[in-house]
Amino acid sequence: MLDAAKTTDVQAETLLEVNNIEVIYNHVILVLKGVSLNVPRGGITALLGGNGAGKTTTLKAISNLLHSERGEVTKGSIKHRGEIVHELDPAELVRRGVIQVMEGRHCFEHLTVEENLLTGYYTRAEGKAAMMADLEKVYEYFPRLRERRKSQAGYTSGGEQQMVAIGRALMSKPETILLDEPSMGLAPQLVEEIFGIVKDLNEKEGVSFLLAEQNTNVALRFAHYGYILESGRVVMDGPAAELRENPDVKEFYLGMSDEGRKSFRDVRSYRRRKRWLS
Amino acid sequence: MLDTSEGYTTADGRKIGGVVMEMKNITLRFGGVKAITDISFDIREGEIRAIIGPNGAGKSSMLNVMSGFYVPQEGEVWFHGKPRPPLKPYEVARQGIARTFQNIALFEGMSVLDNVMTGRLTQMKTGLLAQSIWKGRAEKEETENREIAEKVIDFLEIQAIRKTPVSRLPYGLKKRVELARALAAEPKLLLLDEPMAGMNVEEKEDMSRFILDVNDEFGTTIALIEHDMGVVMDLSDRVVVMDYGKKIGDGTPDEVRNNQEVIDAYLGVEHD
Amino acid sequence: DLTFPDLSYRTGPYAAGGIPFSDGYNDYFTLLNERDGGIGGVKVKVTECETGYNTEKGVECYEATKGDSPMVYQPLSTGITYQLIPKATADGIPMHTMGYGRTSAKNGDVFSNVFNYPANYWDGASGVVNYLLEINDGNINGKKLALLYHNSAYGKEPIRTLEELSKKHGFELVLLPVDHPGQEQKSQWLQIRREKPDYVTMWGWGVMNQVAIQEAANIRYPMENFIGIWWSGAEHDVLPAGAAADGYKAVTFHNVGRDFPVFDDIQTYVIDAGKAAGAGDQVGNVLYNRGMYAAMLAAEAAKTAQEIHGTQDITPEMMRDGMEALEITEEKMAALGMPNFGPSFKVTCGNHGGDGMVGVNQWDAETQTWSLISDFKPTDSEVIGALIAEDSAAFAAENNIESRCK
Amino acid sequence: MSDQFVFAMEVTLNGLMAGVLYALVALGFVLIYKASGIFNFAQGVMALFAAMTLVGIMNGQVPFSHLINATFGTDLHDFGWHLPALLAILLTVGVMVLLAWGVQRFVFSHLVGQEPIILFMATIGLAYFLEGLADLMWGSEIKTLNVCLFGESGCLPQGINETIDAVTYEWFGYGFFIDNLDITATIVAAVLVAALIAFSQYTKQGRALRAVADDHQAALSVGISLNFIWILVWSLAGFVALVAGIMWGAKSGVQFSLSLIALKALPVLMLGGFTSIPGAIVGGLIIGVGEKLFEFAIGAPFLGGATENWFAYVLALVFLVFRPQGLFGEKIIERV
Amino acid sequence: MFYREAGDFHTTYTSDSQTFPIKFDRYRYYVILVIAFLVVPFIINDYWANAILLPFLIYAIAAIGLNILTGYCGQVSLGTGGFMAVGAYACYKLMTAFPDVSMFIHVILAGAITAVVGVLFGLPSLRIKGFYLAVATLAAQFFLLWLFNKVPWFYNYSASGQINAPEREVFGILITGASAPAWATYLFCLIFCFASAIVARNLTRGTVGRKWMAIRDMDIAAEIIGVNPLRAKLSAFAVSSFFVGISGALFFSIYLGAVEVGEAFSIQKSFLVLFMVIVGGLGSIFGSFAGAAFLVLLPVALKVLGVDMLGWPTDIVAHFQLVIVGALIIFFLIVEPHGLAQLWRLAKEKLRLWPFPH
Ligand SMILES: Nc1ncnc2c1ncn2[C@@H]1O[C@H](COP(=O)(O)OP(=O)(O)OP(=O)(O)O)[C@@H](O)[C@H]1O
Ligand SMILES: Nc1ncnc2c1ncn2[C@@H]1O[C@H](COP(=O)(O)OP(=O)(O)OP(=O)(O)O)[C@@H](O)[C@H]1O
Ligand SMILES: [Mg+2]
Ligand SMILES: [Mg+2]
Repeated sequence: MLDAAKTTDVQAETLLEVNNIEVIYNHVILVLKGVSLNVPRGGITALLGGNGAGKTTTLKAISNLLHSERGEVTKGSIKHRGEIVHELDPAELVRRGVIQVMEGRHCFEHLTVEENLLTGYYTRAEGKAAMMADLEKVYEYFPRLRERRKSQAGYTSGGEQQMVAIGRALMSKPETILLDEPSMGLAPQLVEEIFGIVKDLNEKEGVSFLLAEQNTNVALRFAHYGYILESGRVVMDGPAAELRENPDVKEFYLGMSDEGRKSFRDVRSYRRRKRWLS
Repeated sequence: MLDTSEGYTTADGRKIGGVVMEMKNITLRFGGVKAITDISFDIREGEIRAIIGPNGAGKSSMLNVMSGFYVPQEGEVWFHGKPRPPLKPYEVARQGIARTFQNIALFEGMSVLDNVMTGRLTQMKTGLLAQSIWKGRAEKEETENREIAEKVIDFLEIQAIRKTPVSRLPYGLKKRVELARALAAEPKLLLLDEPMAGMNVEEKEDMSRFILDVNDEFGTTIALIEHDMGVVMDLSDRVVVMDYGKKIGDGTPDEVRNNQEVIDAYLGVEHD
Repeated sequence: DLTFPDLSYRTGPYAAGGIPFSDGYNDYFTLLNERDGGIGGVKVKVTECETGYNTEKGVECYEATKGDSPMVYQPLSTGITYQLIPKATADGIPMHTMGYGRTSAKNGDVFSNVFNYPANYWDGASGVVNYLLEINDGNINGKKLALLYHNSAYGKEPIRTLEELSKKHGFELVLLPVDHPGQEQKSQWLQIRREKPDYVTMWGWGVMNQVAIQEAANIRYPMENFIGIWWSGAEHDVLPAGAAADGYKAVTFHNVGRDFPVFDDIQTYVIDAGKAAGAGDQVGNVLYNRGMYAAMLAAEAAKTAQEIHGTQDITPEMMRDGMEALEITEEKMAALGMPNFGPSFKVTCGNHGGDGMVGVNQWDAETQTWSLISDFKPTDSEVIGALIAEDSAAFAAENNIESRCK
Repeated sequence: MSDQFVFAMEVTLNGLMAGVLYALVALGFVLIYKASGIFNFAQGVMALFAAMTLVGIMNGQVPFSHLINATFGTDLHDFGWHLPALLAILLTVGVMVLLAWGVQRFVFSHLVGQEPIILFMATIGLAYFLEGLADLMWGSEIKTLNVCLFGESGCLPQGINETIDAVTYEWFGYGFFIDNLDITATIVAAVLVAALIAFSQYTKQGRALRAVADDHQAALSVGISLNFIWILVWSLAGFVALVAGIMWGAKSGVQFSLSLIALKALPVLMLGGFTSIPGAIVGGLIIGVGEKLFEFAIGAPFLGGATENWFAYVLALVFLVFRPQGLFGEKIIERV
Repeated sequence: MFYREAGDFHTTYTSDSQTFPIKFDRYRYYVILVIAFLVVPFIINDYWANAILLPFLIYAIAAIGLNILTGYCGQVSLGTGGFMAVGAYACYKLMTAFPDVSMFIHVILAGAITAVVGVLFGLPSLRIKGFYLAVATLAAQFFLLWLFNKVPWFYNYSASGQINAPEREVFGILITGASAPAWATYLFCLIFCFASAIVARNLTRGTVGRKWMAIRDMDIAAEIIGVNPLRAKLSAFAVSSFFVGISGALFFSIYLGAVEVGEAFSIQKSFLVLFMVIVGGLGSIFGSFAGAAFLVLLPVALKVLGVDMLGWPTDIVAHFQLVIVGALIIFFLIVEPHGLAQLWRLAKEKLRLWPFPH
């Protein structure tokens, strides 16, 4: 396990800065009601929260993918290295080193696994050799993909598609990765593996991560800093280690009571959910 | 090893009955890819049967075989003690098998209520003419089935979003609506493909509660694919483990948990 | 004012034909207004309405204009004509369908409000055969005539007549339908190559004309043996094929070129005065002349009506009477500055279609002009008359129309 | 050899030629569909627009002259120059690129991620718009198109090919008819197809193109600029439209009906598959030969003729029943 | 707060699933009905009937029909023109064969015959999907047109190949032919239009409608939860063709009175009705009306504005008409891709919140 305190002590440069943004879908549905967060260079920042809390929306707001969902940022600002970016073309952001791995995989169905990975190289122009080398690297991370490289991505299993999506993002040699629910649908071993890769990239190559996760358990184990989102607002934030010890987080997000881990069999009764704010 | 030939009693004292569905030597290939190799296992009345295994092991494919969407090249599916002839998926559905999907397959253009009502389709019988007039038979049937759908909606606590188009729902709620749609069919056998993917612990707890309650109150037999070992171990009565299309383990959660092959292929070291 | 609606089509697939016709129609009335102060001293108002050759828009135009006491409708489309025949009749407004529309409307006994003088489709078909007889010294027995036609009601019009005539004169008839729009006619022209007909006649419209003439040139079919109906014989039909179209022929019921005094007047009073309906570049073109001719016939009918009823402000009903009493003579045409521009004829209660005089035009690619190579000659009234009687009788029976001419 | 057989051979050859002409139109559809999943209803109108622009530029017509004259009472018609064809073609390509940019900027950049039917609808709007615009700009009369690339002698040849006529007469005692224009079209089509295949298979833009077709959002997320890709393919499609417009317009003159050639391309697309460039060619050939032979053998003698229009569609339908994605189309992925 | 739905509570499922669950909507709807049935017939004239209201009502029926197939069941069809032709010719044959039978029956039978033809051409839909199916339905379009043009039996061997609607009555009132009074033709079409809308609404809110929508949204999943895709698709083809057939019959017998198949029911007609459905909103009955109104009224309105009010030359106006209609279609799509109906829904949602932004 990581020592979270180490990175939070040092005042690292802020890569992404989200200032009090408000997001509206379809001109009527207000989803984010003032979310602020920072992604420091070299850090793994986790964005936690229940269903519909607005994690995906936050990530999409950052990577400028909201437009195609008929959503827009109506208030606040998003800065990358101090520059306002929310008017940019999403492709431009990728060129600047920020890439998103979308929730639900979004592979190019008709392209083969390998072609899918190669599309990740689109923004780079370092020649074929570098491309092959990076491809090789991805295959090392995900040997399963090497086996399936020639099959159409549409026919691979859910987990394989998740690997493709992450591998594809790695091909662009990003500086910051926005990772939306990487663990969803993955076998436990693979979850560990993927988080291992995240940690590896973070430590060895200095890639920064903003990580939206439901799997709070794992996320807090690997992240340095965490934000907890509830219905479009940040309700709590702090170094991951502190959050892990917070009793509310423990109860609602880690599924632990005072006696340790609860069994899923024992939750047959109704219970009121405690809200921090809102 | 638990002897299941005559039915058995679970750890929490539920009585498990005879075999509902039995997979006999199923082999499924897609071109060169062998998704399932010679797998056999059974599902018994009233039990919660989990299927686990690494990604791409063939779990979803197995579920698709059960629900008639894939036709295996070899092997037979026995249902209620008889070999099931190759049926169209909708015919399988009419025999009382309902399911949810790994990649949510809701009808995005419809409201939650309509989606749940589609679960009742197999039970609704009025013809085109009666429906075009509406008053009378069609309306009565609609109302009756609506009541059942509403019950399911209440049961899954999604009343508040009844009229919302599903395309606007967050992932977790969609999963719940999918479960509602499957339950509305009042199935004898319920197949769930990763019902708790993308949920946090609290929501998983909710989901677990629903699954247990369904099993408990309606005696529905459930087959379940899930990657969260906590859930699987807590909920299921028996577990099938698949790897690379082969069965590598089958038994109670405890048996499976301690099976070395399973640990190597799937579980890895435990953390909590 | 006397209102003459102009259901034109300056857009859509047939715009190339609609524009010159409408220009001619408008310009002639403008000329009357500018030079003569209108018809019998009453100014003429032309209300143009765009139909795009589309029946529904035609109906809309009709309904929109029928309230301002329109003198006569020229629907300019066979489809719209069929639409309007019962409507206009019920509303007491006359219609003039010159060289198109419902052929049997010639029988004024049944079609009280529809006029199709001076010639109709069946005259056209007969005119083609007459011309063949003329150049073959009266004998076309054993010759082969191919009819290349737009596969629609319009294109099928001449078939009955030609079949009758082929029985009568002993020539063989080959039918070659072309589907709308007619961009692709390889099959038909390969068939013509195989069948080697002595003559090809064409009932085409729109792009079909241009393609047919080009294809004829491509297979080197002798152009002088290729004869179109008057809707397949305008400048824009032959121009795309360039020099290869030289010698192509088309039947006609009016004269061509701008060698008539009336055009000098149009030039001075209309075009030079900046009052032309279009760009002013169509004067003398086949369809421009046809439009102008139609306007002239309408104006003359209006004058006749004014005489009959002794009032200058005539109603549509009076106009109808004027049309039914219309008489066009050599002298009248000459006085109008259009000597020998069209045949002379006389409309009667029983005959709304004139005498069906048809001439033949030929295209000279060098000078880019059409010229009349065979004068207006009568058509086979025996064959046509029988067909008209048959068809109009059926219509009368269907609609309970009683004979009104004594 | 029997006459019928020789005739059938001639019909087949001409069917192949007609097929190439259909394929030229179909190619434009394929390009856009492949790159964006958009079924571009406006392709036919684009051919019309391109051809009209070419003629207008060649003849030095003043654009919008009719409108200007009507509003300001001026009397403008043309600039009084005649541009060489090659220059005019280059300028027209420029106009088509501009159009592509406009289409992207004002239409499709606002519709990223929408369902195919919505995008289809937008192209319908575009078709209306372009048709009106073309008429406003250049007028709706028929215009004669005569492209002479290399001086007077290098004009697009039309009419029967004498060599083939003579040679086949030697062999069969019946000279075959092959149109020179069709031969030119075949050569042009072959070059075009080879170039397009090379582009989509061997370049990274080609891969990006296919990625975009699958999932707009995901393509954006990996840094593929939809703007760029779409302007690129719409420009390419505009160019293909221009080529088709020239070939078809040479025969019939440039006029409104040119936009209807799209209808001849649809069965070709269906049969070849919406996403395949080779499919467009093969589909075109099959449709061309099929409909001509049917008309020759059955349609004309037994059914009264003019069967080609529906037969092309029925033929394509029959193929589709066996291969629902067309001969070369990408397999429709059906999974749950 | 202009638009309110609060205060409307439903105590039964029946009342909740009625056509207009919100009281405000219901009243507005009654007002429109009263005007349409009781006011308009007294003030209608020939121009309004023949140039605007008849085409609007008839196209609305066709659009409802196509909307069922395309909007609800997701099967894009470009054969509407052909199916309208079937309705028209069936009606013509019936009218001439049984002159004494009421037009109501003829029109309904024409619809039924079209439904059968529709099912026949719907068969390939089991295997062919999406735009491929759309293009495949063109086969129906072209084949049917060819057939009606080629076989003289269909047009009773008339010399011109046109079909003309003879004068026919309903309850002693003339409703076809030139002398039929405007109010009668209008009411006749209105009744059909109203009934079509009601039937379509009933079908789409019930089981059949949900089956169609399930097939549209995800056909595989639909099949797995128990929808028989063949039956669902064919029933959509049947119902859709039924309405389209009725509209074709009315189009011919009441509105135009004379029809030539290649012109009146050409492929342009198929496109026009499809445009109506998409512009109006796929999967919305209201959208069918909105789309029909949009595409019937807009050109007329633009013409009146350009020619009659501004006095521009007709051709320039016609060209501008194309430009403007095209631009408007694109504009609406950008504002709201799901058609006028969705635009209306969103407007209501906003009004409900007004004056508060969210
Ligand atoms: N395209 C959209 N149109 C309208 N509402 C939307 C849209 N996308 C998301 N929403 C709404 O925004 C809210 C936040 O959704 P979001 O997807 O950001 O949540 P999330 O935190 O990522 O949830 P999950 O963990 O389930 O993925 C949800 O209530 C959802 O209904
Ligand atoms: N229709 C198909 N065509 C080709 N290959 C397929 C098809 N369906 C599944 N496969 C392949 O079969 C294998 C098993 O897939 P399946 O979806 O059953 O895995 P899974 O166990 O559900 O995995 P996961 O946990 O990742 O969902 C995979 O390698 C997949 O690529
Ligand atoms: Mg999310
Ligand atoms: Mg799976």
